[in-house]
Amino acid sequence: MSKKSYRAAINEALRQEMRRDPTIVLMGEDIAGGAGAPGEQDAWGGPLGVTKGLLAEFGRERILDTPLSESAFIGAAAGAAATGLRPVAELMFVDFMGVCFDQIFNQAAKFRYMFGGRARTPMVIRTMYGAGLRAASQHSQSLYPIFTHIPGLKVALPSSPYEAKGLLIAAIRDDDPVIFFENKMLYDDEEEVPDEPYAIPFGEANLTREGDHATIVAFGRMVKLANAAADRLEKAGISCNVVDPRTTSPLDTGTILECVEDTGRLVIVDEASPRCNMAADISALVAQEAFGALKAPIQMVCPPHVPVPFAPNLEDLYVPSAERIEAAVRAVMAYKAREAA
Amino acid sequence: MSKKSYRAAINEALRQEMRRDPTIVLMGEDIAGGAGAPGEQDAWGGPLGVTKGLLAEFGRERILDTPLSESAFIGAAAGAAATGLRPVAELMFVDFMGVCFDQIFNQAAKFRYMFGGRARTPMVIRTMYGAGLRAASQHSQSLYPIFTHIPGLKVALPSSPYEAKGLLIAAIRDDDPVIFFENKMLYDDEEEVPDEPYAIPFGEANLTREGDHATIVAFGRMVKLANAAADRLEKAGISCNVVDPRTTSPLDTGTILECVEDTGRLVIVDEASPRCNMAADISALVAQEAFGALKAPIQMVCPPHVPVPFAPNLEDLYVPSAERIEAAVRAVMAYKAREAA
Amino acid sequence: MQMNREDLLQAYRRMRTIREFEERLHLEFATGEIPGFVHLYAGEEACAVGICMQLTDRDAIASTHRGHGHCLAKGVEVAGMMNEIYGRKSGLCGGKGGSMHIADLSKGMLGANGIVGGGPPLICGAALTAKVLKTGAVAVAFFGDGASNQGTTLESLNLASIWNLPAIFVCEDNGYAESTSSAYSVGGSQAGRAAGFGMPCHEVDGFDFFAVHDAAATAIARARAGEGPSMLHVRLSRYFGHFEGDATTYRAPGEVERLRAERDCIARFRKRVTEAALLDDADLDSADEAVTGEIEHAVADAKNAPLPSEADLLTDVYVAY
Amino acid sequence: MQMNREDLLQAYRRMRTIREFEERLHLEFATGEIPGFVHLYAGEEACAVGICMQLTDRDAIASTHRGHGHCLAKGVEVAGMMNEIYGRKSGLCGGKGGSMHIADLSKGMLGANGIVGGGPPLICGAALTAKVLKTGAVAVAFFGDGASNQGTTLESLNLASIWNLPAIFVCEDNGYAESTSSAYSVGGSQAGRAAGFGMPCHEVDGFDFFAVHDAAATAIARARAGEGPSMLHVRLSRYFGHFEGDATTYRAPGEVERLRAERDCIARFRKRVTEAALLDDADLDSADEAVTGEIEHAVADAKNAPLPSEADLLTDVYVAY
Ligand SMILES: Cc1ncc(C[n+]2csc(CCOP(=O)(O)OP(=O)(O)O)c2C)c(N)n1
Ligand SMILES: Cc1ncc(C[n+]2csc(CCOP(=O)(O)OP(=O)(O)O)c2C)c(N)n1
Ligand SMILES: [Mg+2]
Ligand SMILES: [Mg+2]
Repeated sequence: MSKKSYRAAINEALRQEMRRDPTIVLMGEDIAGGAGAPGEQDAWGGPLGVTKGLLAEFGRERILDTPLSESAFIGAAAGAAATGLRPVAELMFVDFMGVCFDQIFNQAAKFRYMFGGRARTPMVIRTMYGAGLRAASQHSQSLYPIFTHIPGLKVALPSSPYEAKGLLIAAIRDDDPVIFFENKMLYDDEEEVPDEPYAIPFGEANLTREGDHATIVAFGRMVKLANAAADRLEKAGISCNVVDPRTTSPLDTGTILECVEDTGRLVIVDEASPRCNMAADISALVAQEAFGALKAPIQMVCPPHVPVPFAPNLEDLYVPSAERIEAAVRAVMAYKAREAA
Repeated sequence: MSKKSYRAAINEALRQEMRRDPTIVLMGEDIAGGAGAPGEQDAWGGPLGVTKGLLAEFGRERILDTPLSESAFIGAAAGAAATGLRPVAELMFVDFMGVCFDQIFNQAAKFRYMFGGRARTPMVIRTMYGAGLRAASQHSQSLYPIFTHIPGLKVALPSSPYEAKGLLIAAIRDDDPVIFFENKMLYDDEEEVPDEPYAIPFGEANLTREGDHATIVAFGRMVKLANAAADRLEKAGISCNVVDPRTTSPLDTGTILECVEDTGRLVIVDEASPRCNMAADISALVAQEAFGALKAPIQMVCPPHVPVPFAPNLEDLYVPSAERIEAAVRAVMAYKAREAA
Repeated sequence: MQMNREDLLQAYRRMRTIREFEERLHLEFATGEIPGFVHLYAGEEACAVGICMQLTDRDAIASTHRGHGHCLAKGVEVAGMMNEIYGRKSGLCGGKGGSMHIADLSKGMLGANGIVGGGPPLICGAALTAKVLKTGAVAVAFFGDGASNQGTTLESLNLASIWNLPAIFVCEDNGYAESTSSAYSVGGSQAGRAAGFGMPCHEVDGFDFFAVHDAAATAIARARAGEGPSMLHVRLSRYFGHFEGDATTYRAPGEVERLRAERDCIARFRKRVTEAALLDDADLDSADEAVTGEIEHAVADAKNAPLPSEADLLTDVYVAY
Repeated sequence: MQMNREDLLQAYRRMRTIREFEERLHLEFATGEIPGFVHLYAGEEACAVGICMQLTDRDAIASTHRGHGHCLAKGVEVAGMMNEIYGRKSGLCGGKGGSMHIADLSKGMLGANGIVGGGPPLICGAALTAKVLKTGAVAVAFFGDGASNQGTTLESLNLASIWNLPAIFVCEDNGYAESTSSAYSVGGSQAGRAAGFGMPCHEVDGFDFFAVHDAAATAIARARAGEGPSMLHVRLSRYFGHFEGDATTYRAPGEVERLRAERDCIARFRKRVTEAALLDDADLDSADEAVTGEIEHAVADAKNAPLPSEADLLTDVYVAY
């Protein structure tokens, strides 16, 4: 056990799994870096250094730098997965899905069903998402609702270094295609992470905090903000459950519904665009399945329905904040007050 | 006024608008058909004959058959729209979006915002969606939630011939990119459609039927099924509002919320995959904004979270049916009974 | 390249099986009993068979919407296919895939594909598996002239080239993508594109089984030797419409009849092997008879086979969920 | 092709403006005041300027993530750009786009683009507008060696070819896509690909302004005459990292220094025009001075300009909603 960054935790998961299983290969743009160049090999380890150092151990046979051809190499990952490898492909920013989505949602995701259960597609697509890096509208999106919409895909959103290592190992060992969403603002976060490999099962939410008054469900980086808001609320005598579902598909509906049954009040925090997103998905689940337990309207804390702006001051307004989460919890609490009045 | 099919209504809208505005061009695969071939020109008019006959009037300068290169020609539509044309591109099946989504969601949809309001992108993408044609998992999807998720896109779902003509004319005249979803099972439906051009404004729901007991919100082809269910329920003394939002983006939240305020019971019918779909979106809207009016859990009638199966008997089970809608309405009505008991 | 008697008979039988399968589906489709879209391969048999008969079950192929011929050539079973096309539980995909999604991974057949240009990236992956695991296998992507304009296809040519993959890209150029002629839609040439991405291209007369066979042999040998990918540009013709129901008014009057009469790949094969006394008419006639019986049987069987059960709707989405 | 004195001075001034703009951003970025990703064009100036100075505001260009040079060459204003890069309300895009999304449609500049390969399809559209509305305009897509492997780019070459569009595809081959060399990532050759899609390609030394200018003149004339698209394969080099912050360890030691010393496009231009007595050093020195002042002013201005207001977050998503 030692302190590791989110970046290091991901790197360690890849390294340990690759040691264990020789059929695992990595592919992506500059995931080593320097291919064919006169200077340093492994020059980048991806644009944010996440895969740095793996080349030395596994060589260019298993760490495959690709041309700028996402359809070809993400599709190659799918074809390799169907024929005996276990590829982990990197789609550098999830914003780039638009040039290769077919290979993900019509090919990899559907093989098993359309081939009558006779295919297995054990592949992982690691990708970076989220706002905050002042990277503007084509490098800051949180497109997991789109992938969650597609039957046949699994979607993981690690919210911390510990989660990142365990969920990535689970993703790699999974026999279905998994889209693994790394939040770009978390790479430097550190926490205690076991040195040995461990897998965190998909579809089991993490109740990061327990409370009596309200339930906050949050995804990815938003879990941190939700806990910050809960800290402040605690001081004001409002205690919250904070649920990190970890995977949006499969979704641990049981834990969410139980928490709502207990607290009767729900706030959902989603960094994705507000229409047809995970906040809506969970809201709908609860409004159908735990309606009787609800004591107040469900509050969704999401960005506005606009592209991610470049200007830092606008981007900071765009992303849900601990303040907005706190205000939403206060609003669901206030509803009770009004009722009682 | 005369009886026209959905197909003919769309064709007429295109023809009338092209006569009015010389900057409108059509592009797509086989939208005329026979390009470069020795036999008939205009051999297809699209695979289902929707654009048939336009070539004779407008010529190959304005009816542009394309190679099988969706990224290039959908992107060309975006580039043409930004520079002075008003293109209507056909993406034959919406299932093919995966090979060209970038040009739609990162380019066309974002021009205006990321260029600070100094761009206009008046383009329409006509596309075919929905199950029922035994076309299996790559030709039967209803992917409008994905497009609705994207800020900058507008999304229309005409539910009948009258709607198709009016909404398409509105789409063509709109200065923003519009994704126009034609349900493949509706092309042969007929109803009275005015001969002259008319536009149905976006963001104004059509209350296709009024009732006191429950509200049904349904999209596209599902509007017909919702009305069939409402007919049957009427006979059993249960009267329903049936709301056709017409466009999912912009969404007429006002009409939906009013109807829920009136009836207190809501059923949403969505042909799209159940996770992060329009049923969830509207459910969430209501659970946040009209919670106090709700007398029963919101019921969603959707397909299961599986790809669309080929076998006709399975496909028929997959698509929401009038029976399932009826059962859902009875369930929200029964909830009241239980409460009272 | 020399072929022995057994191989020749096998080639003939496979081509005839495809022809009979497709001609029969053409008739059956007209009765309305076959659901969905069906794209027939009749006329193009020499291509699929000339290539696939040189492959083993470890070698992979990716097919297209026009996939029956590739399946049969790769050794996929007639009965399982026919049942699938009729949407029966006993179909190869349990009735969930249909004509456009028949696959049999145990035979190295990675699936027909409803997405034009869907296959080439997958084949880069199958070839990568062969390379990484050093299985000695090759992987073949079939794609049409229409698909040759799809970015997925073009990217795959480059990826296979720079990764030096044991892959073969077979452009089945039947002159049309739906109703659009390749003369209109294809800028430049297939061979020029192959060269542009750094791989050799063989121009092949797809009506001539032996021409296909020889070009494929060269490309397969090159791939197996680790020397990298090749393209085969095969000119051929489909006898039926794009899909069943297509009136094919875009074709020249008599175009298909002339090709059937003058260039048919099966007739030409038969003429050549009998004239060279490699096989005799009796051998071939009895193959014909066997094929007719097999297809007849498969159709009758499929028509009476049970449908998927309601529970099947929800299975096979995930391995575990 | 002959260029008059005024044009030469204009070309020099534009190249110098780009150089100064980028060198200054390099310094300013290091202070931490510039948000986000910044990709500098320094070293490649002859390409953007040699081409764009032959275009009018009606002619369209589509740019890349490395877009400052294309903007400035196309006549986009320094101040508006600098303000945008600093995320100010007075920026060309109101601060909503930033370095990767600067556009000025009034100047025919359709935008920098954060998506590699995003521009070529758009340029097919701009060229189509010119063709349908018979404006006589041309449209130019700039794209990198990395982008040349993207399906969107490849499809666009074909579309422009078969539609005979007045389009020009400029492959700015600086040898790297991020840290990956084009020697590794590009199978075949750019010229081979152009030929494969049926268009001519000019191989151009991108350090030589006049070589770029002449090749562009030919391609533009061809496009304006309705004779169809061309490719320019321009070899050049970027002086800074892929983005600011890149340590460029993948490059050979001294690679950039040598290029700067021996082949720099601006130094070469200066030498040539002064040796030929077309311009004298005094002209050029005073241009240098003017440019320095302009950039200095723009930076100071941008640093003090007001930020967007909270309300701006929600505007400009739709024309009407
Ligand atoms: C991405 C995509 N675009 C369009 C289609 C519709 N479509 C199906 S087959 C076809 C023509 C294919 O032509 P070609 O590749 O030449 O194959 P052929 O049918 O001639 O065998 C088209 C346009 C599709 N299935 N997928
Ligand atoms: C579709 C897509 N894939 C990957 C990236 C990440 N990326 C940004 S620039 C770049 C390299 C581009 O190289 P090249 O086209 O040669 O242009 P250069 O940077 O050399 O000017 C990459 C991989 C992206 N922005 N878009
Ligand atoms: Mg074809
Ligand atoms: Mg480059």
